[in-house]
Amino acid sequence: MPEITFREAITQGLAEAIESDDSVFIMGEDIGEYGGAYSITKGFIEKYGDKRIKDTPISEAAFVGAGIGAASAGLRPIVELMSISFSLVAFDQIVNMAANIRYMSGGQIKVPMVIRAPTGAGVQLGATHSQSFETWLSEVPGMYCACPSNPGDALGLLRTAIKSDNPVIFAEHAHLYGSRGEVPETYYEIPLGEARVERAGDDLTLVSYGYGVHILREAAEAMSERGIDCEVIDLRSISPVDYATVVASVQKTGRAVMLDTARRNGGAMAEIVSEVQERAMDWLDGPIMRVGSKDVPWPYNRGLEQDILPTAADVVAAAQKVIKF
Amino acid sequence: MPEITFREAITQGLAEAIESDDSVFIMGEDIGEYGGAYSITKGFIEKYGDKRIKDTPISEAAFVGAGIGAASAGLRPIVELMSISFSLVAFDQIVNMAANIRYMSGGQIKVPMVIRAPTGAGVQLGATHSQSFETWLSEVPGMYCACPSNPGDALGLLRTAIKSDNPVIFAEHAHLYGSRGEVPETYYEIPLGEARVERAGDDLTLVSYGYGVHILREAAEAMSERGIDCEVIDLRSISPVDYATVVASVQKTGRAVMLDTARRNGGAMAEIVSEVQERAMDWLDGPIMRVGSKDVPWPYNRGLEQDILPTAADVVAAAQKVIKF
Amino acid sequence: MEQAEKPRISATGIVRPAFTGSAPQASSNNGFDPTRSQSLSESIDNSELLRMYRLMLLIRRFEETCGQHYSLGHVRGFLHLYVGQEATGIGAITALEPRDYIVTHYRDHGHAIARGIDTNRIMAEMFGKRTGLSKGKGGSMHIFDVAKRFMGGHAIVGAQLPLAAGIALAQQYMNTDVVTMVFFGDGATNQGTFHETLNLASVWQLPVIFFMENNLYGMGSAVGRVRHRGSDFSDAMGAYDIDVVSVDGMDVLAVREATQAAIDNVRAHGSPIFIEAKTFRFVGHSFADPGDQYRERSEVDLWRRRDPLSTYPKQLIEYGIATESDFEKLSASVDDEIAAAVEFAINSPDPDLSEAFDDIYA
Amino acid sequence: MEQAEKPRISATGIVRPAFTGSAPQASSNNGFDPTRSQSLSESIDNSELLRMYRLMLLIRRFEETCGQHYSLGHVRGFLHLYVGQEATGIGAITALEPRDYIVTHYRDHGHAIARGIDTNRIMAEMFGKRTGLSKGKGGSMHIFDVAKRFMGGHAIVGAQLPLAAGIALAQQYMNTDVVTMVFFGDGATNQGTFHETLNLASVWQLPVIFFMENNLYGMGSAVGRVRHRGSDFSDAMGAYDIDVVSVDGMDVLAVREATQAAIDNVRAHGSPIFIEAKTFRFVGHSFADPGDQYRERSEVDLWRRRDPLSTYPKQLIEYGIATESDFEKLSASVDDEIAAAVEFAINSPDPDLSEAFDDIYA
Ligand SMILES: Cc1ncc(C[n+]2csc(CCOP(=O)(O)OP(=O)(O)O)c2C)c(N)n1
Ligand SMILES: Cc1ncc(C[n+]2csc(CCOP(=O)(O)OP(=O)(O)O)c2C)c(N)n1
Ligand SMILES: [Mg+2]
Ligand SMILES: [Mg+2]
Repeated sequence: MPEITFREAITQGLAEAIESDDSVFIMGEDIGEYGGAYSITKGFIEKYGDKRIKDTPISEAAFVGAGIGAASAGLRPIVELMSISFSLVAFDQIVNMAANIRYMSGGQIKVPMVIRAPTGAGVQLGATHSQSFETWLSEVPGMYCACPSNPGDALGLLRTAIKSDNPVIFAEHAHLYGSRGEVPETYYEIPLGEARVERAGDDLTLVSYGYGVHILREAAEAMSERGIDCEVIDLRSISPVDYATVVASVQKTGRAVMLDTARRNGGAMAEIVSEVQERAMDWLDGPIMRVGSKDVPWPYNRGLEQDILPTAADVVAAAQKVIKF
Repeated sequence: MPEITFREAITQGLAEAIESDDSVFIMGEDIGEYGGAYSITKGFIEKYGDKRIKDTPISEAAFVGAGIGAASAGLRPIVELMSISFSLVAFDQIVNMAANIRYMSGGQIKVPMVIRAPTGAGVQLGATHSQSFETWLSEVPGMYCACPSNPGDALGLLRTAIKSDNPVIFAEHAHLYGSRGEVPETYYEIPLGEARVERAGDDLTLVSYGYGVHILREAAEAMSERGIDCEVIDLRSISPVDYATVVASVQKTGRAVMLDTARRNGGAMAEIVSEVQERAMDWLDGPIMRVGSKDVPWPYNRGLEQDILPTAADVVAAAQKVIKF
Repeated sequence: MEQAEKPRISATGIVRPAFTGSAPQASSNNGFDPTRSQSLSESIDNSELLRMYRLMLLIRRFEETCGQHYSLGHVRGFLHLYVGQEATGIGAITALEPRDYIVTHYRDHGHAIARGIDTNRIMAEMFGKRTGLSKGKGGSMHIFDVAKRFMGGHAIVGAQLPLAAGIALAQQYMNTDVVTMVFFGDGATNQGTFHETLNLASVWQLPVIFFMENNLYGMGSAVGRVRHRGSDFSDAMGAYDIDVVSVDGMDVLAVREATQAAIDNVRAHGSPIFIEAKTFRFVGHSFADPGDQYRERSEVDLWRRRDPLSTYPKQLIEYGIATESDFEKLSASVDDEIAAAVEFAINSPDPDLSEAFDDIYA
Repeated sequence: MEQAEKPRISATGIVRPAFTGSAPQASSNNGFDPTRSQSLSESIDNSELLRMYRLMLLIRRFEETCGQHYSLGHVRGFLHLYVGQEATGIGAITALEPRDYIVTHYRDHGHAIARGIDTNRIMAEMFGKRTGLSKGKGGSMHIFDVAKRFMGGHAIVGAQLPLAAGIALAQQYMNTDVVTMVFFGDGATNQGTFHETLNLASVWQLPVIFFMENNLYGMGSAVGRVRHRGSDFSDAMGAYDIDVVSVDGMDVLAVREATQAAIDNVRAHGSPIFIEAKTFRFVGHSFADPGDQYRERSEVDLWRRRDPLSTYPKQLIEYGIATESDFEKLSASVDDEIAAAVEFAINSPDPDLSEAFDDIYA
């Protein structure tokens, strides 16, 4: 299988969709002439024209809403937000409109729209630009939320998201764009709500998504050296959540550590831990531990920001609280 | 002690502040000539004038932001949102500005602002108008979030919120406005982050806030008839959360049911349950159960909406899963 | 520059001078224009003129009936009545083709009826019944009928505007000649989405008509208290280079003709147009609002004197288009239709509790 | 009506015809106006004229130095340089009194330096050090110095506008004569907060100056691609009845005089004014952007020829206000100040890890 970067996987998924379905178009800020803030759509406007690749004004509420309208009229818009931090100015359109309009219309309207956005902290962008609002959006019924951790999953999930008749938030951790991974040459899709067991193990269940999975892999290796056999689960989507896989693993291991790269307080794992302890309490040999970013706004200073972010060592330390090694 | 309504308690707290502190003013949509959508400020503009009582355009982002600006320049604005459902159009100002500006300025700026808003579902307003976004806002560092359940607490918490030098979200469940309760005549304040034990008990801990406390009281009575002695904890604020009180209670009873009137999925209790199971696992005789509204958008039809909302029976049923009776 | 070539709607000449100012001019002729030829309208035939009247009456009776059933507890939630604004909705919407799209706000029954949507199903939705347009899940503020290209009924002020721009974008994308018309109020112009959407529609030259029903109040706020220029919107589109058409919203024919001209223009040139109709709601903002604490009784009375449901039928008689007995028949048929709708709604089943979990995902 | 009486800023006469269009006029005299009296400015004395030049040079060197240290990894995150726009910031901000407030966006170093904020502490903030204005927590996009009434430094496009309205509201409330000036770019006019804030400022008649630095691009988007009227903002305030002052942002004296007139007007009458300065950033949007893929080299060159750092000193010499040797001394002192700032930043400690938990709550 060829190795490509996470960025190339997203670019490929978008290009495929544009080429195979006339009703697909992409819009967002500076995705055209500028080539995209993260160069995902570099060269697209030259290749596909400005009908399919639409540069928008800096009006997230209007163009997200326009995406909903275009979708409700039969198109399949892919909307890029320059950062998921900027989703806040469009939150009413995303939460109250995109997710609710089908229900409010009694099923008359569908909204086949993907909202792609880089997410996550770690490059010193400060308090307003380092957020992970996919954790909130994943709690809204009427939408889905995918959070791939590698190029192969990114392509498979993006294909599914674009083909979905529902709004899908597609959160891409900015740290991953340059990371490489194998991608099958034959066409495949990955359904939303199907976790992937990144690594099988019997002693401890580790759960995360997106960039967090890389931290877990590192933690699992560190622990295996100490004879702890970790099972690492990559949720791949935080809405829907594949509880079957997570609960089965916890029933096997009796212990779990769950990781958000987002803030621990209010991260996606708050919901998942509560749910899993309820479903699997009888199998638990200790509390389900949560690891995530510390509960402060994002600081600019590198040392502070790095200290706020969760590390493999934090995961190991949390594991140590439920399993002595 | 005199009995007054929840509405009267809020009105009293606002009037006190206007009369005692020249730097306090109130702004919001139709709070003046119209008297407020829920009549909280009825007669205020006639009494205090349009400098202290400012009717605003339908521009939540602008007037919430203006509140932040006025606060940073030395005033103490109290901003009324006609519904917390409308906070979404101002979410960037609330989450990225009000909560972060102190941190981003290295502590140079303080934002003594209260954002008051009715919250909650149950009167058939449909998907966009029945939301409880205080559950999200309570997860943002740099802000506090009070959710009173009765007139006495409402007045005590509102006094504290208005005197606080930090942004405080003050969520008032619309069902409560007409409810009556005793309010001490001598001046008092209630600190944020101090839960109230509404009812002491040894067998089961019940936790909620706002209108949920009334549901818990009903559930506790039903269970006491079956010989189950419930401790009912009213958090009073969901940021900060009084974990000491909750954890101590759970360590005593070994069992807990936690209730959101908001959607269960992503409600405030997701975070609290995860935290408490981590801190008190060794004392737990069963899973911590969560009860909340079902995971669907808010329907208009009364029967459907009532079925979505949590009831005392739901709390009892959840309790039954951790304690046989 | 492209828009230099674009014919100005104001230059089409058929838009009569706008009715401006917050109170009706004494001189107002309520749409009766003696300088006109013998026929009341050159462009609209008599049967259509009569149909328009019937629809206006249908809205009025529908709204009054909703009010009664709100008091009875059959209709719940927020109920925003269209009483007084009928001439605006009928004049605007009857000018559209079936292929055109409509998007509106929570004050939507009038628009739905004007579009010819089945009153049974609208009423059933008001009652929250399974047979309602949204199966009882939407209610008064969320009337949808996609088959009629009626795309809601939206309850967050200003939120419907980007949606309309997106539908218009889809028409441009698919190269249709379909026009999208979006309704909103004077208060909605305070929202950021208003500006963002107008900017988007102008820079992309989208085939959309922004139809503002300026009823002079946003809930309890007189437009003059939330907007420095008050109810004068003549300069409001300067930033966007969008034509402004101002029309007397109490004059159904003026609205119909101005809207028709705008529709033809948008269909031909694809660029957006802003229409402002000055109108008035005779009742409160919603059923919870008596509507008297923030406006003078005298102002309401002044407007009630221009009630299109009394002025328009007078015109129809003056021009010999209808007789009193025609009106009696019409009135009876409207009453029958409303009564049937209420009966349909009452006899319809509530949705099954399990249905709360349907229609969340496609 | 109140605003009828209000003197028009455009009527004060001292605002020279705006420099319009996206490329400089060949005829542009770069602010050198032979019709003027012998002194370069009637209102500004020579030492101040020289101080303004020094500040411009200080900004230019500061920005270049930040770029170097970004490449070295000392400065991180997003770095938006002000190179090319110095005349605008200096002309605008030097006209303010110390009691006036300033609010700006992420492209803020120039504004901070123009305000006379300690370059050591700005540079230390760029380096993320504890001695920085925000103790290293804010970074380049969040420069605050409340003692100087410099209220940030805001990174969400348009988000600073409501904040400024609120500060102005506080002045009105406290009955001061303090003016609040808020800076933003052409792209920010696409945001809903722009409209909402202008509406609020106009209906409440707030003492605020909306200062748009129209550098013709929002990141990679030419203003003409995101706005139908392109860079013509003359009609943009029609909805708000706010005066528009358009000025050549490459001409520091034109900016200073236009701003001074606007400030006097706002101080006297309390109502808002909108100033548009046409300017250009010679470099990319941020350090990550080479700034060449979305604009022609020739366009950049055309603007570089009007670099205020070469045109303004020429004027100073022509009018005998400064000599080459004055400039050499100035240049040396600026280099010393920057070098000292860098040394201060480098020698300053990082914040202690525990400090991440401070300054969250008051
Ligand atoms: C964002 C938001 N803010 C406030 C409200 C509450 N609200 C509903 S309608 C309304 C007044 C709107 O007035 P206008 O736009 O003039 O329309 P009208 O009701 O007069 O037809 C308000 C404030 C809302 N639904 N959404
Ligand atoms: C709401 C929001 N959307 C997008 C961005 C990303 N962004 C930062 S600056 C910028 C361009 C702003 O251009 P302009 O207002 O003209 O200011 P300039 O950078 O030219 O000084 C964009 C799109 C943002 N910070 N916030
Ligand atoms: Mg109105
Ligand atoms: Mg710009």
